[in-house]
Amino acid sequence: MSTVVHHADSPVGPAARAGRALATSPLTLTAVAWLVLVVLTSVFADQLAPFDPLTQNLTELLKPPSATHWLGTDSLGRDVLSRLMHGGDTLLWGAAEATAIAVALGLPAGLLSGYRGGIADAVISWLVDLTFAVPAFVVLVALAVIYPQNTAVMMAVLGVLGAGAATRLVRNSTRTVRDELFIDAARVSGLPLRTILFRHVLPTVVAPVIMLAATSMAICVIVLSSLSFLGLGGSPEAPSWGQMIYEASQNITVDSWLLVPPGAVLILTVIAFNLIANTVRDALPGGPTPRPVRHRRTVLAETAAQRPDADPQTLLGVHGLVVEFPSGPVVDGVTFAVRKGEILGLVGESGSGKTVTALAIPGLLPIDERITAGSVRFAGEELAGTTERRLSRVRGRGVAYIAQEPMAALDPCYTVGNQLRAALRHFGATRRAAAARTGDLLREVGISDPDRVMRCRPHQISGGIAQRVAIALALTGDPALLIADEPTTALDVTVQAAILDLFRNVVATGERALVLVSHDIGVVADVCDRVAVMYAGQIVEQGETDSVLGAPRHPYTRALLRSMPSLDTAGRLPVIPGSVPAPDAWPEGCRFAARCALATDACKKGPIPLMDVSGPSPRTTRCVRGHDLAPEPGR
Amino acid sequence: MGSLALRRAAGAVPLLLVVWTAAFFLQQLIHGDPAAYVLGNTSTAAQRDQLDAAFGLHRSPLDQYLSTCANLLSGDLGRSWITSESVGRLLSTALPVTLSLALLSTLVTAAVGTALGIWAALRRGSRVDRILQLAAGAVTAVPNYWIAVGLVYLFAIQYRVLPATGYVQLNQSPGQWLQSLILPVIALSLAPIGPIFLQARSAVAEALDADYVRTVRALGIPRRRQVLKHGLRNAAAPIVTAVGFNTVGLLAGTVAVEQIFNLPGLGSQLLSGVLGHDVPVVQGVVLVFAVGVVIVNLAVDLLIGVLNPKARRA
Amino acid sequence: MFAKRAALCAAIAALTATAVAACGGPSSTPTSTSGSGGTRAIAIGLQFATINFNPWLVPNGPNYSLNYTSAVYDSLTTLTGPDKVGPGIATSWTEPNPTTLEMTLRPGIAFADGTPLDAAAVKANFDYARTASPAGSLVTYIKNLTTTVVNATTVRFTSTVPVTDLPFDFATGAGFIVSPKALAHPSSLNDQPDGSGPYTLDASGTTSGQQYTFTRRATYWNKAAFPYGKVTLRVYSSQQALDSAVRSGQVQVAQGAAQTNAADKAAGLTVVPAPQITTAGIWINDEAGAAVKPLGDVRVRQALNYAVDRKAIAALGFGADGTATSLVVGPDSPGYRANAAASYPYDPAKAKALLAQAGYPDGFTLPMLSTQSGDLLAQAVAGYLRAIGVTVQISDHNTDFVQQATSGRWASMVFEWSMDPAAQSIASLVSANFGPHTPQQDAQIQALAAQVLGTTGTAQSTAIDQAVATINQQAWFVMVGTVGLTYSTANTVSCTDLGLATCLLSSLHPAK
Amino acid sequence: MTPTPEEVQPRTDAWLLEIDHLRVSYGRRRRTHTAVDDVTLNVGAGEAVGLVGESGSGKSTIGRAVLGLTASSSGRIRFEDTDITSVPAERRGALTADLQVVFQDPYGSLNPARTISQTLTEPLLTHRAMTAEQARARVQGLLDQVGLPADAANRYPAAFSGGQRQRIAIARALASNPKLVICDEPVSALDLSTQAQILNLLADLRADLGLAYLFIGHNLAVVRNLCDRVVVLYRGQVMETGPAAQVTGHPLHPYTAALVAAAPVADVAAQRERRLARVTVTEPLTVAHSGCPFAGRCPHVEDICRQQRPARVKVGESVVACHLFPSGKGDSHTSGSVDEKV
Repeated sequence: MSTVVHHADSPVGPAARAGRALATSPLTLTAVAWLVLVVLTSVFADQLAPFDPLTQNLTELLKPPSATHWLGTDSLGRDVLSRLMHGGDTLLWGAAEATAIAVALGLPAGLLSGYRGGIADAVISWLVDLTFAVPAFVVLVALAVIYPQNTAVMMAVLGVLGAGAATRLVRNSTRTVRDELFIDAARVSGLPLRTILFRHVLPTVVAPVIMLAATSMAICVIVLSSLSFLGLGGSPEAPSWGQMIYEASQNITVDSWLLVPPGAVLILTVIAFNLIANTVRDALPGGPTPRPVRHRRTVLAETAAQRPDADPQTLLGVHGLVVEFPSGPVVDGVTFAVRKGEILGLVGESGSGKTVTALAIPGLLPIDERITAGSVRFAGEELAGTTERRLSRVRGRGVAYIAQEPMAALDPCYTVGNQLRAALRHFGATRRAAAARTGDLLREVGISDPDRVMRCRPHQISGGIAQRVAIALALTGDPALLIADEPTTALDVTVQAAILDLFRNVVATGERALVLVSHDIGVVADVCDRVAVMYAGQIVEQGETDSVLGAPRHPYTRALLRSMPSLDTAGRLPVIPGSVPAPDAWPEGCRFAARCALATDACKKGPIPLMDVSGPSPRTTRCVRGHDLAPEPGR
Repeated sequence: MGSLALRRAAGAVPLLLVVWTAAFFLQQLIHGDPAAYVLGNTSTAAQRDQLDAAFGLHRSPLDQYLSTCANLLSGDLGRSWITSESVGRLLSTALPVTLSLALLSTLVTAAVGTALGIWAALRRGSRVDRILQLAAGAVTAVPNYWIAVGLVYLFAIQYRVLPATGYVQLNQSPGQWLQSLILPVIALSLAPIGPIFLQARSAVAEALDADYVRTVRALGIPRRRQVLKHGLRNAAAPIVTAVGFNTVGLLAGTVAVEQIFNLPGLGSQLLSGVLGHDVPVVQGVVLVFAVGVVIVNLAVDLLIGVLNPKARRA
Repeated sequence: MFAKRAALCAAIAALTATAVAACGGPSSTPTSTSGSGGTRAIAIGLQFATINFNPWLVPNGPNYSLNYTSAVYDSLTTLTGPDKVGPGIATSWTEPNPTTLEMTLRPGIAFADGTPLDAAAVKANFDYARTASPAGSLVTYIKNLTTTVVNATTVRFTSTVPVTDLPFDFATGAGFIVSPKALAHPSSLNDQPDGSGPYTLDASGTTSGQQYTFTRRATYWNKAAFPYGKVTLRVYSSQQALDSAVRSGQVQVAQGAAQTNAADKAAGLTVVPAPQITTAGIWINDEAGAAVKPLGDVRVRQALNYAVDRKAIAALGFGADGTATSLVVGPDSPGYRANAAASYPYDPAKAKALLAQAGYPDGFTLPMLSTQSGDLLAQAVAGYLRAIGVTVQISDHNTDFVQQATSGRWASMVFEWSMDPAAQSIASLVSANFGPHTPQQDAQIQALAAQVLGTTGTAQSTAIDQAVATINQQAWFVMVGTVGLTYSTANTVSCTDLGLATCLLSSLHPAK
Repeated sequence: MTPTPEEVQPRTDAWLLEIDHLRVSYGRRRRTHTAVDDVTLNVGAGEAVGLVGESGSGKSTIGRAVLGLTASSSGRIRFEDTDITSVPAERRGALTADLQVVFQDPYGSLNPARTISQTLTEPLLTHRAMTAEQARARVQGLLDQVGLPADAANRYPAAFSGGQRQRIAIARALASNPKLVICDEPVSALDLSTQAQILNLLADLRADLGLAYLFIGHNLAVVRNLCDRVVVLYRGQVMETGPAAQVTGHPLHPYTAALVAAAPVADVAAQRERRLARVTVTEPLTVAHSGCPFAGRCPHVEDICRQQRPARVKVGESVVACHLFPSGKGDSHTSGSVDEKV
């Protein structure tokens, strides 16, 4: 529900980002340079070419490259290099014409279709479908006979047919933008349609259109050269790359070299266009994620790893856990333990590192995140830095993981029953036993109609049911430890209450433990025995839930509790000024100091260690004034 | 499922009609008199008139069009103006060739592209991945006719390991059939492998990053099953779409490739039909191509429907 | 050198009615592959498919499909060597007078459908050909003929012009006899031949336009002349594809090309040169200057001839044996005189001077019809003409080349042809309704043409010489040279030289 | 359809926004989905009305219908006596100045390609015919008003945190001096510490500028914090309307009660009690199409609930649609006058 989608990481629009991407990739720069070279040589071929492309020398036939003829001569003794230099002209102009027409038609049609929808969209989409059903190349071949050697007409038709693809692209981009809230905001501001289209829609369509244009150029160059190759393109005497390849093919048994220069130039040009298209595409929102950076080898804190678990009841011991993104650490020395039968709440705001911590325990971190220090001991076994093979033995049977979005966590392609049975089979159940156990499991998680739910696919059930299914799935391996990452955040409160009850029941046997990650202090208050409050990658306070929430010993916990609106009161709330610092802006000293009303100079001097402030129960706080904050009502 | 197929098929009918109509009237624009071509220069005007009448060319274009439409409904595609052969028969002999070529190429592109895509997706960011991506961009740029000529030179002329040209029917000799298609299929398949690879790579990568794969990973289910059962299945829709799109492009590619390898397929028929102003043949080939495109698109839709139940709802 | 030579030749055949065989038409010749189980098989590579199996309707001349028709039909006469006409259906013939030819037919031959092949059947064929509707191009060929049945095995042809060349014509495409039964329903011949020939068409191995398979008739009377039990004719779209096919062993016989001869030889193929009766060059169709005014001036046409370095071009594309000539005939044809052939030496300065004299010092623009396969020659000539200021605009028309050529809208075109037999060729050249070429009604040439057609022997030869020389002097053409036609065969096959630039089925036999 | 009892919401001229029997349906024929089903509610000048419901309750749709971003199927929406039911946003002209919005998603609601200044001046230049100079001054004033530094104007949205972006969105809404601001879950995407900042800002602005809010939310405590009155929605229908303190403190409708009981509080002891007291409401797999929409989950359900849609009944200061409160009994609960405007 509150998942934040980051639309942009850089403070510029997509078009500008695409431009920047073009300018910064050396490969793409090379591509641009090549195209510039090709265009310039085409334009100034008369001046630059060493020979006249048409002048033949019948005594110098099919000569290999030499000092005079750098690329050799063809079957009439003409200079291959000179012909190549003149050969890009028609091709590029033709391709540019087709592309320009495709864009000129597709842009307005796509904008209209995408923004307006309705009948205009239906009609335009039908026409677009039509262009996709027309065998374009066939039409061009036919045209070559009606308008022999008339590249302009052929390319115009190719442009019209290509407009279909352009329209579809612009339409889809426009539709995406149209659904953006900032368009709604602009409409509510009473901005006229023209302004909205030009200022808000068009800029986001520019980059896709550039990508399309580059792709279109590549395709048109190939199509046009194919036509030349088939003898349908243009004047047979005029040098064109396709025609040159045809000539080469006619001499292939005699001189295969001739195939190389026009082929190479043609291919390089097409590659250049494709590269530009790819670079622009990658710069678009939703493009590929940035390349992960090669990680250093994991060096674990040996001292931590060797520390024996003191309490035999301890199921999970996390010590000094550090998780790094390519940009640096996001979890910084987290230590906590979970005992059997216990529910530990891991609470914090976004950016606190709680989810990363949860993922790190069963080794489920994304490809570019890694544990770089610390220890994760589960039932006596070290999980940090171990192999995927060993981890996969622990996963499911030992540690199970439940994700925030139940719908997304279930495979949309398979039925609920299928997924549960497959998991049970994985854990060794026979086919028959798996089938029987599936129904039982669903009943255990509170689904009253398991047979029906089993036959459903994830999109056919509600979020609450889906989360129950996800919990059932997590229970298939009868794990000792459940890690639930914001398991109710995506659910309605009435459903959340039921799911929380379910969690309580799951742990009630006393043999299981649960780590519940949440940003909602109320949820933590509802189910957790103990709570660890995280802030900026660190645990700032840890203890039994009622004592932490009832008498917080860290200013952050206290301020957070105070700033919560209540069902009983109205009016101004005490606020925490500022916002959570990003990992790259973590200060040397107390990370909360900048926002803390109680901060002193001492807070900023250096890393603040966890301080033991145990009372009747164990309690730690990462505050130099932890003792000053002694018992005071949390709210 | 069945109703979706029917709905889509019904939707394709007007589309095909438009293509058919366009093909007919486009051909009307070609200069020259087919009778003169068939009869040669020594024919008299009377003889040409007679042939025109036999072709039905003395009637108005609209009239001709309507009667070809009527014939089409009864399954009759007319006769070639040049050889008087039934266009239906002509197409039925040419179709298996192009079909073999297109289907084999589709299989090759889909299999190779997807396999490499999965491989690269599993090694995102690695050297292999980057090299494959560059290679994909490069092969996409290689025109099929260029590679076809090169293949003929290398494998048929220089090393003589494969036949340069010609086609052997499947029922005559499956082995030779395959042999006669190896080079053309390579020529046709090379370029489309690029986009399919890229699509497969990003789709599989996206699926592997998805929560549901993390869910099965969290259950300790082996990597192979994560990838094949969950990753690939969920990535199927964009991959199938890409394969379908490239199959359409591949159909166009058959014109040049059939020419170079001398395969008696639809592409060859088209080219000779167009050059000979043989309207019924061209119309027939265009129709078959258009039907092919429609079938490919339909197959893509249905396949996605089967693979991805969520899409089926729509 | 011309991938589509056959089409060009086909055109010329249609135009001249005489250029038949020499045109090299179906660009290849049979050869042998060792057959299995006693049945030898052979595959021949061609560049053109037949359009139908009606030999009278083959649209652009009989040579166009000589290999197709000769497989399924018997001919009245056959070639047995260069310019040597031997018996076929006719066992012997006499010429009681210059305009009458009487032939004695072989008894006991029957068509595949069982109908006997007798004089009546022959007459039926020629009567059909005269009135065939739609008529084939052969109409001009035989329009002067009257056919009479003398008795069952004797048939008489009478003509309005001398019949000297008739037996040769019959041997090279104009003498195939179709079953009268099939002639009653000519459209059946579109894809079902009905003849008395050595082979029948095997529909199962045939894909129209691509591949034709023939199997031998068990009852054929002259099996010895056709050693192959199975014949496959494969059609290739270009000279390159054809060459690849013969090099890779897919066919055993194929038309060669100058560029590939050396490589073919190196690859172990036999490269057989054909007689030099085919010439190639540029035809100036608009010598009246109707569309391109400068062409109306003989000095301009001569200038074009002086501008071209024939030797260089002939060496480039016309084979090692290609001979430069400005004449419209080759060294092996009547009318060829070496000194006349060299009457336009390469002299660009003189060419420029002539242009200037004619009032075109800056040249002019010359549209030129070509085909994709003729482009090499067209471009080579264009390159030389550009040097004297004449800008050539080449337009390719491939399949519809003939249509374009005969449309009268092209001032010039690249063309290959052969003047054999010479008389009809010359007559055609000067005739007013001769397709592409619209000659000035020069009385001198007209008179010569009449003489050529109306005489025989030495008188005719002299007339031919004069006509050729006059046309050369009038510069109706920018001929470049003779075409060094070749065919390449696998070493399993040999081909008897028939004086044609092609191998007919009857000339092919397994190599010793 | 139950007619709106006149006594429940007496017609006064003081209403800024009146929504009468609004219905919004999507799709066509068999696939029709009714998102908003016969909703009637009013907002007075300067009043903050909370619209509470869970996902799928239609609360955001009501907001979009008021803004002219979604077409209504039937019913009527009036703003200051102008019927705006079927006038899309683009055609509202000067009215757009009075009726503004703050959306939930602080990332999606600002065009990432435009600077804050561009975003803020756009409506100013379009409608108010300001000079560039005046607009710039106004932008500075607005930024100051929402607590952002002056140099924010020339930066792009990506440079700001969620809370800051929400301030910008509020500044954009304020730019035209509106009378009513639709707040569509403006704090749900924010962290707890930021949420309080924004709630306070909204409260301050309302006090300073006399704004009225139609505040859409799913968190009862948040709504309670800011609003005078609360409207509780369930599956497109109004379950209960009443003063905020009344609705959260003494919910009448079983659904409201469930909602209140389910919201966890941070006090462990209190929450333990609440947990023990709360009645779990099940999730039905099927949705009833007649009767009370909550019947399938209601712990007090009776036969009539599944058959007949309950009438709206005034109970005390609240109006509730539930068969537990039959219209005849309504009066017994009534106490005092019913001026719902604060």
